[in-house]
Amino acid sequence: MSFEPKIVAFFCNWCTYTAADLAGVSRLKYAPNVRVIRVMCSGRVDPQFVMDAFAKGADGVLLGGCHPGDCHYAEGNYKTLRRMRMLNRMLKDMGIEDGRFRLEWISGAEGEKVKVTVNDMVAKVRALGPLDMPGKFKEWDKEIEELEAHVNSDAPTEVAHAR
Amino acid sequence: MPDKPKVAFYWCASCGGCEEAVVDLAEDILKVVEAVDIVLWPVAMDFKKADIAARPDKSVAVAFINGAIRTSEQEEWVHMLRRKAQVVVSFGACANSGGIPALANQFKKEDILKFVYEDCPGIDNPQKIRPQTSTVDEGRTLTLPVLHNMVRSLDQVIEVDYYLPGCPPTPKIIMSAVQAILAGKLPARGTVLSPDIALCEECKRKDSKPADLALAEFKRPHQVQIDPEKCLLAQGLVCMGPATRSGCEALCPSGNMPCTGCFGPTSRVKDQGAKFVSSVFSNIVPKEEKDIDAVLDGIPDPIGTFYRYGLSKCILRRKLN
Amino acid sequence: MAITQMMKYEADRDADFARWATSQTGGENLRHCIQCGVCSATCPLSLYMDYTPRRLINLAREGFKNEVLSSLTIWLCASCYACRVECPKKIQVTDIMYALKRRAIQEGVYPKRFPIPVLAKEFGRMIFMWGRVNETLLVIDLFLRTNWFKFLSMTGLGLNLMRTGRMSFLPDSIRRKDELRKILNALEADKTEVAK
Amino acid sequence: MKYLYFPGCSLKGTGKAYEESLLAVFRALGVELKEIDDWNCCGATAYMSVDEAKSYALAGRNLAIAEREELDVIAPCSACYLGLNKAQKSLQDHPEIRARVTKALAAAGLEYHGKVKVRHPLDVLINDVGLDAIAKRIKSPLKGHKFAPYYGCQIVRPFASFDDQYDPKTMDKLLAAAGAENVTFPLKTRCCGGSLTGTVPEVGLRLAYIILKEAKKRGAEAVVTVCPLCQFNLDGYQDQIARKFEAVDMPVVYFTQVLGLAMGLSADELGLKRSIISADVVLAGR
Amino acid sequence: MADNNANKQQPNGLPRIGFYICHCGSNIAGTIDVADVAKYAAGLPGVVVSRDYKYMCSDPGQEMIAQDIREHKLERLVVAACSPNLHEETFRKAAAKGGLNSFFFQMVNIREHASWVHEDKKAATAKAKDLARAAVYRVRFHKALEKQQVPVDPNVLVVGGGIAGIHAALTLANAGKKVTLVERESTIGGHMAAFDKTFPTLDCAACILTPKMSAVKSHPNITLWTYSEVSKVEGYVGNYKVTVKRKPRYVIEDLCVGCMECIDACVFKEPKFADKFNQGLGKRKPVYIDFPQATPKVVMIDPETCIQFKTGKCKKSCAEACDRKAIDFDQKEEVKELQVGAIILATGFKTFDAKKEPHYGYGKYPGVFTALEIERLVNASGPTSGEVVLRDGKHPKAVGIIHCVGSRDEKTNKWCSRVCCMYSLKLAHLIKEHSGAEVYNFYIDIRAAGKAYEEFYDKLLSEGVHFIRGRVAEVTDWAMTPEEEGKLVLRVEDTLAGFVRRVPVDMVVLATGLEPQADAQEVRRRFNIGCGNEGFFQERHPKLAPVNTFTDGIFIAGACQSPKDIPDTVAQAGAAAAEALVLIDAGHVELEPNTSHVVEEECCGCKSCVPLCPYTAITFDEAKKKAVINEVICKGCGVCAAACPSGSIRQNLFEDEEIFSEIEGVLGK
Repeated sequence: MSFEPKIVAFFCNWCTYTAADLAGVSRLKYAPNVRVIRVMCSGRVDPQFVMDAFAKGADGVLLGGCHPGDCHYAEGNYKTLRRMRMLNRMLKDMGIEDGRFRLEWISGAEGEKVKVTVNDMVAKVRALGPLDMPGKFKEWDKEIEELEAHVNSDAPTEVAHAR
Repeated sequence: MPDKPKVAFYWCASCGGCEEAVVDLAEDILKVVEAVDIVLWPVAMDFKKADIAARPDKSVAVAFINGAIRTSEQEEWVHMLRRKAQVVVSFGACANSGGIPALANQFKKEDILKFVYEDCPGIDNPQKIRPQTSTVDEGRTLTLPVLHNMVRSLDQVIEVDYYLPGCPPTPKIIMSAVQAILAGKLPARGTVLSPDIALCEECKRKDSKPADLALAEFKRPHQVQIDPEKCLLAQGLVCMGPATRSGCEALCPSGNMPCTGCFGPTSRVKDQGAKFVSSVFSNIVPKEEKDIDAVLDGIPDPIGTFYRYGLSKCILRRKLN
Repeated sequence: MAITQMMKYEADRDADFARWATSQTGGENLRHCIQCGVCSATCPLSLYMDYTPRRLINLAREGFKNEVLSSLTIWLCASCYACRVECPKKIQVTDIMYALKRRAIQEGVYPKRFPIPVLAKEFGRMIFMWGRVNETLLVIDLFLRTNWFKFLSMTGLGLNLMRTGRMSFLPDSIRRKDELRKILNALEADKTEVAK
Repeated sequence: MKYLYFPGCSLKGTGKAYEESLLAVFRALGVELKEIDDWNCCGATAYMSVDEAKSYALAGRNLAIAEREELDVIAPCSACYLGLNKAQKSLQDHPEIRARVTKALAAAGLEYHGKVKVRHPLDVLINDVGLDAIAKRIKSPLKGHKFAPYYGCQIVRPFASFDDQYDPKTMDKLLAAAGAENVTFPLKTRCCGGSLTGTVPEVGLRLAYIILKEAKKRGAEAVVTVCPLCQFNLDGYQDQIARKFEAVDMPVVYFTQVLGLAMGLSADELGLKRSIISADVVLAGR
Repeated sequence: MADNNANKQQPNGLPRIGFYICHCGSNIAGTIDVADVAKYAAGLPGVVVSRDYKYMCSDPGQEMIAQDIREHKLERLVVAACSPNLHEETFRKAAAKGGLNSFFFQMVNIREHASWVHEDKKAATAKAKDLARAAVYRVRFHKALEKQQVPVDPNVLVVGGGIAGIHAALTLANAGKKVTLVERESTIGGHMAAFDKTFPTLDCAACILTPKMSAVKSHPNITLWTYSEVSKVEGYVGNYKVTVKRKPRYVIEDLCVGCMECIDACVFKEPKFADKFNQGLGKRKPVYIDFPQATPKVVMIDPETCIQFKTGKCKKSCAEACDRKAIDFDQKEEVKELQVGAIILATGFKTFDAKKEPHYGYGKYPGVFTALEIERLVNASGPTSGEVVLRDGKHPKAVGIIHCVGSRDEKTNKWCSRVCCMYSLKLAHLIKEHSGAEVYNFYIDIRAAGKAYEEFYDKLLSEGVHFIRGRVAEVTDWAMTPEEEGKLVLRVEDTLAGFVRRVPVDMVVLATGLEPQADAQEVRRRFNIGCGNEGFFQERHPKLAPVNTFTDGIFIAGACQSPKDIPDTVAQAGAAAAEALVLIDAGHVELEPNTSHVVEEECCGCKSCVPLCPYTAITFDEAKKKAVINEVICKGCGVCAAACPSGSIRQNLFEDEEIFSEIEGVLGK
């Protein structure tokens, strides 16, 4: 079976969430890989949420807000843009490929754009393959689970591990 | 007279600064020595591993462990100490969150070894010899610990009861922690033993911080004549104070240098770097992507800047390769 | 006057053809047509066409394959792109015409001895041979294959061209002919692969 | 100023006068044109009826060769201009075709990245050389001459990258700079009949006739074109038009020829003798 | 009560959760295996009741929830159904009915976000489970909250004085509300005031409009500010503070009685300047009044053309002629402030600029007119007193009306402008009636859906007007035949005949479509509402909330929302007025408690949050050295909560742990 990416989306209530509702009302069909978490404004999205989503197993994170100048709360989306530009650099530095985190401006009238964006992102993330941070965490920690065996074989009398 | 409580000090991947900090207690150290029996302190006293191993479980009242965990030897030691000690205190930034050593989590182990033993300027190693975990020399087998693939905080290896933050922890918070332990007045397990409020609270420059920073540029300390009175962020310097736990009495800002975040975040924050970014960058001046990028370019090494002491505790833990 | 039946049955339609047409480059918007006829109105050649471009679009999307592929319309398109620019639904009519021409040549259903498809094929052959086209040779070749009589009517023009030094009987050739052939052959091989 | 030059088959054949006048004018303006090495036919409109991908590959080979130098390409023939530009755009818009074409080009050791800009001489003259620079070179203005500026279809359709789609003006400006008068010509961008004039004259001739007749009605002494096929159709078929409709007797010249004359170049070096309908009227007064 | 429930916990320490999934008929159940999701949810930690039901939002559905809350001592409620934008309130009420605090509830959107947008049933069901799990994890952390009540200011602002604004203002005023009507132009009346007759009844526009215009002027509950624009809007539903700029007309409105003596006295003996009201077909003087029934009936001076303004050296004969000394060359712009509870936007439309379709020759051939120009030409009070003449004074013998100019065209405007078919029929009738010319309609489709509209089309057909179905490619002056010489020739495919025709005419009328106002984007930003892709104001719901916007207390009416004719506009204006009345007569509004607050003892006083608030709800308490959020002003965006570097700001309903648990939930197994 081909890999189905898991994408966590944070959509602002007034534009992108509404656009996703509109996509639904218009019965547009798009890939079922995205799970939307509603926030009032994209500005509520803390970079910690994005990182946490990756750490908990998301293959991609999509953040949707109102177009610049259109924020329901005047300028929340600019705050989002600024901090997410920095987050983007940090994610890159941490080895998370471009395209796994995406910020899109989708207005309440752009149901079609929800569809296009989701499909495009799913395709691109699928091409990147699984991120699987939880799996990586487990993989990384194998080296400390193996210690006991290692130490015991070297000096079996000396080591008695708590774990 | 009952036995004095037994105390162990141990160091893992650290610079020795935390040991210095204990010595920095100055005359107070005498009070400590008077009150306790030190059963392990590799930097200062001659105890062997076997001495500790021989002790019954939970026979040590407190183990203070500093340094991050990078090798199997450190790992083995801390497991043993966890078993022998009733209370384990993670001592200092390295033990708490990886500290400076954890910056190595941006690189693969192989790349680090290759650089250190082959590519580093000044290295003369034509045979490209690398340390081995086991070497036979004249019939004897010599062993070295395994270098792990990543640097871990202490609590990523064993359970930790308390944390003393700082690089290093200041004498004041060490002393109050020791007193609390001796008096048996311990807070809930897992607590960081310094005030759960950010550094600005105790910073002398606090009042000079304008409400609206409106930063259009970031500068590094060597690029500016730092005003000794004014809020450092307001001067365009990356001061991590707002995202960093207090307790150090704003040592660095008082010394005219920005806070680099060694006390770690408050209990409400999972990821100090991410949260700092969320705060400071939300309100920079530009609105257009390219202008924003120009401001961000003022911070050439974001990971090294925002996770200087805490990359092990970054939600993502390390760079993926 | 011959009386013909004009009615069509559902069985006369070829749904695959309609699907094919919309899948071609430029055919994406074919189904958006609102039959406003601006393509026909702006077309400088629609006055000679058996079906106006508008009608052809409708026939294509409904799947009337025979009518479409055997129509004169597709061969009378001079590729001036006026329809494409005017279309309110951004239908790329010219590109659809190209796709239909290709299909007609493929299926061999174009009007026999009609010079344009012959020209297209000769053009292709000449490029494969020489990499460039010599207009004189192309035209001579064309009329030899289609209409001797018409060729004769062109002699005046030929003489004029010779007089003004605009005519050449030597094929103009590129130097690296294999380079070009490699490219064209690679696509030919690729095409059969795609077909498989 | 230096450009790569893609002549195309016509400029080496029936459109020789276009090449002669274009090269002469650019030389006089100090603009260097370097012919693309071993260029092949652009595919024109005919090849698209044979095979889509191959048609793009023909353009692709030229573009790949051109890409080796960091210069814009000048394509004076409208069919070449559109053919190369359309290939660029289609290869950009349709990744699957692009993949096939780049693979085929790779088979011949060529690389295509879509970096080249393909431009029309009108665009270069107006936007790079500039009307001011051209005006300075005008030595004998064509005072009293009236022309019908005729652009034909493929340089403004379907893409209109450097001029207005409905009412292009770049050639009007050049002719005005040359001192001539432009008649209001509503058929500026109407089709000349393309290859149909030759292949199906019963259809194509009418298209050419309408353009010539309207130019005459509007008082033009010549139609000025930018395309070798337009020139060929309008100039070469006038005897047949006379037989089928009426004699129009309208010279059809290239804009580069008119411009060259005003710049003081000779009729010979501009290929003006190559017109089938004598263009002597354009030379009147010099 | 809610608080009692909050402490009752299960043995595992988790609150008792009830989970409900709605079939929504087959809307959800057709794609999502709801029984499977319910079964799955039953196994999630904390869930003690899990049910699926045909229509959760129905009375029995809600009753079932209330019943379960009581019987099963539920402490949290999760409903998986449609979008929270539709039924969140419904289920909050159901929770309250069962005795649970309404905010111990979380809604899961599995209709708009799953069943309607996915075809793969397995994948849609899996998604529904993930979303359900996220809500179950999240709802544990929910806190009991109360809505704040805020009083509503009973005054209303209506922006735009066309027929929509006029009708809305009068309706509200008649209901006893104080209304301020702000109009940008110097008179109310809008486009309708320029029309001659109205379709399909052919009653005269002025005859039906002007009584309403004077009613506005004389109504004791209406304050009319023309030549004025709203420049700033602050506040929130029920409590808007609006700033209005009143531009100088250089005539004191209270003194002028509209006798027009000044116009007669103007140093310009003849009208000389293009008259905007007559689409430039007539002329006016620098001191002028748009039309005789302009309301208010007050003249104005155009400083661009007035000698006094240009040179300062006019003898000011206008001022001399005014007995009441109403002319004031020194008048300055005034800035006024208003407090209102509700706002109705009725800012109308503009017509498509015909020059954007250059092949139709508008501006190039004098014989080409726009439909609005023809409205003035056929109008008895227009510049030609109703005579249909060309710009050179000649009478046209043949007239072509081109439909869909700037409509149904992806190169210009994609939408159907809805009114052009009908007004073209009307103009065809009037032109034929006034001039006897042959009239050709070139149309793509005739859209005559409306009461008595089709009958009007029948009437036109019977009058012998030509109908040629085809979009005209070009209006040109090159002739192919002797009859075409000197004419404008329209090239079109007669699609019903199947061939191309060339039709020579003397006059071409372009039926230009309707577009959003040029400044619609600025206006919507000012009022914090949305625009659809095409630029018209976005209604809250296309069917069920057509006059509401996404900003409570701001309503829309008329063509600013989408092209519409007069009957629809008036109906919508009435609806907008009714919605405003609902808001005002309720007397108060409840505000969503999703506000943020600073936890004082956690705040270090770094002020990072202070500048982030667009509503200045965050201030710095200089005494305590802590940030403070005024929750009445806070609108709940959560920007400050995301940005507080020490995590000391919480946003109700969107607390960190709620969101972290939701992330864990959507990704968990």
